[in-house]
Amino acid sequence: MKIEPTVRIQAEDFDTEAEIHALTDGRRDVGAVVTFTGLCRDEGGRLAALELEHYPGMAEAEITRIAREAADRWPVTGLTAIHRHGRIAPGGNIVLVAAASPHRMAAFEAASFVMDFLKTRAPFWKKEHTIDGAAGEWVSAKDDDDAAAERWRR
Amino acid sequence: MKIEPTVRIQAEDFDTEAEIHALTDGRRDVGAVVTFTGLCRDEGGRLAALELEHYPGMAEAEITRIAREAADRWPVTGLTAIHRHGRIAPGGNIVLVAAASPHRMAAFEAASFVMDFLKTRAPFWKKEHTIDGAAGEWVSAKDDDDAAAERWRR
Amino acid sequence: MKLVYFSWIRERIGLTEEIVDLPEGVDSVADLIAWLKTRDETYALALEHDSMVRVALDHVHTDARDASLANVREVALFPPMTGG
Amino acid sequence: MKLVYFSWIRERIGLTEEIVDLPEGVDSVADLIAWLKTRDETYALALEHDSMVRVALDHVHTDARDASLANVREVALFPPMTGG
Repeated sequence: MKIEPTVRIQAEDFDTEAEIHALTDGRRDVGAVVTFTGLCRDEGGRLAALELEHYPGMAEAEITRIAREAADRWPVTGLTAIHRHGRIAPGGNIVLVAAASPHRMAAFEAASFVMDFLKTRAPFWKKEHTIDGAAGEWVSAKDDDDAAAERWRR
Repeated sequence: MKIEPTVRIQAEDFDTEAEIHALTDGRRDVGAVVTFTGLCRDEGGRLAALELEHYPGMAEAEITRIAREAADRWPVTGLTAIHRHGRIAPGGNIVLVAAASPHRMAAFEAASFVMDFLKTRAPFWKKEHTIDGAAGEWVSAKDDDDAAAERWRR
Repeated sequence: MKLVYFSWIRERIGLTEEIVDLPEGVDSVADLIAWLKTRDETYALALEHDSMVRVALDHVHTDARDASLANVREVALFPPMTGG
Repeated sequence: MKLVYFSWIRERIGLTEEIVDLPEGVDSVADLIAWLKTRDETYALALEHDSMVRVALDHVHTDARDASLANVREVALFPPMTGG
């Protein structure tokens, strides 16, 4: 199946149910939809917000490349990735990945693959704003995330 | 984290967004929510509907056992499993599993684990109703599903 | 003891559930299945392939055919599950 | 050539973007980074840890420090990404 992923970079929030509907409405061949929603945590009460900086143009292009690779590897009928930028408070949505497929394993793996590479390759950077109003630190990249992406190498 | 899963067996449809909200509203420690939605396929235009028979009482009990085991194995902050019964047309929802966690891998793995065991251990049986109105066949259990569950054995 | 049947095992037996008095000597799951098959042709046909008959005792899966029926109130017989 | 900076590399350099004329002999990514570090102390500090400087050429990640800058319009320098 050769599908074109839906990729959006936006400041606005997203609606998971609406995105699932966009992948399934009018279809009778979708057996499985997996969604991943990434949210802002307050890190034990320390954070007032995360500020997400991104590289306009490249962000869309890179996430589209990642999603197309997933669509090449798994028999998905649809793939959606939405990444927010700007200031996001704890409990707020940051990212949504949704994968639809006839089969559950393909939907799980495609969504997981996109998330792993989105973490390590999508040009976004998080800055912390702490509750004391202090100038925040930039979040450091995690070795765990590199390892998670590495497991998909053929 | 010791949480009590939410398990429902119902004829009515469910609302994925509402179930995600139930796992995240008022919380600031959830970093990831993974949902799996299983839908009825028409199998290449062959099916008019699936009819799902279940074992009342045991269905709730068994899915609760599966979800509790997932909550023991992964640091989830919430886990929801909803399985419908009765007649479901192609495109309709059959099952929802939602897992919330501080971490994305835990959310993915807990949801995937629950689905794999739900397939092989939850007392539900699908009967096919074909578009020609013929008395349907019962769907056969798949070896693939047993293998998927087997990969979680410690 | 209450017996409940599901899916094509229910259809072949022609009953959703029934109450039975177990004869002397029917103590295990294996004993129960063997005894049911002697009752008449419909039970024999419904239960002929042992690997296709799954058993739950009081709502809990039981793989062991030598599991005891002592204190069990409800035994369910059904084919492999196809939910999800 | 347009240079763009992100995250703490942007903050340390103090610029979001700039247009530069590459001097003779600056042909690769490695050449560009080496040349920027000679411009003044802020560039030298922003780019001091080579493993923390990621590069994209015209919106495509480039791991190779010997990648050519010929025909490249936009070079981005940024630390490891932390999206998702």
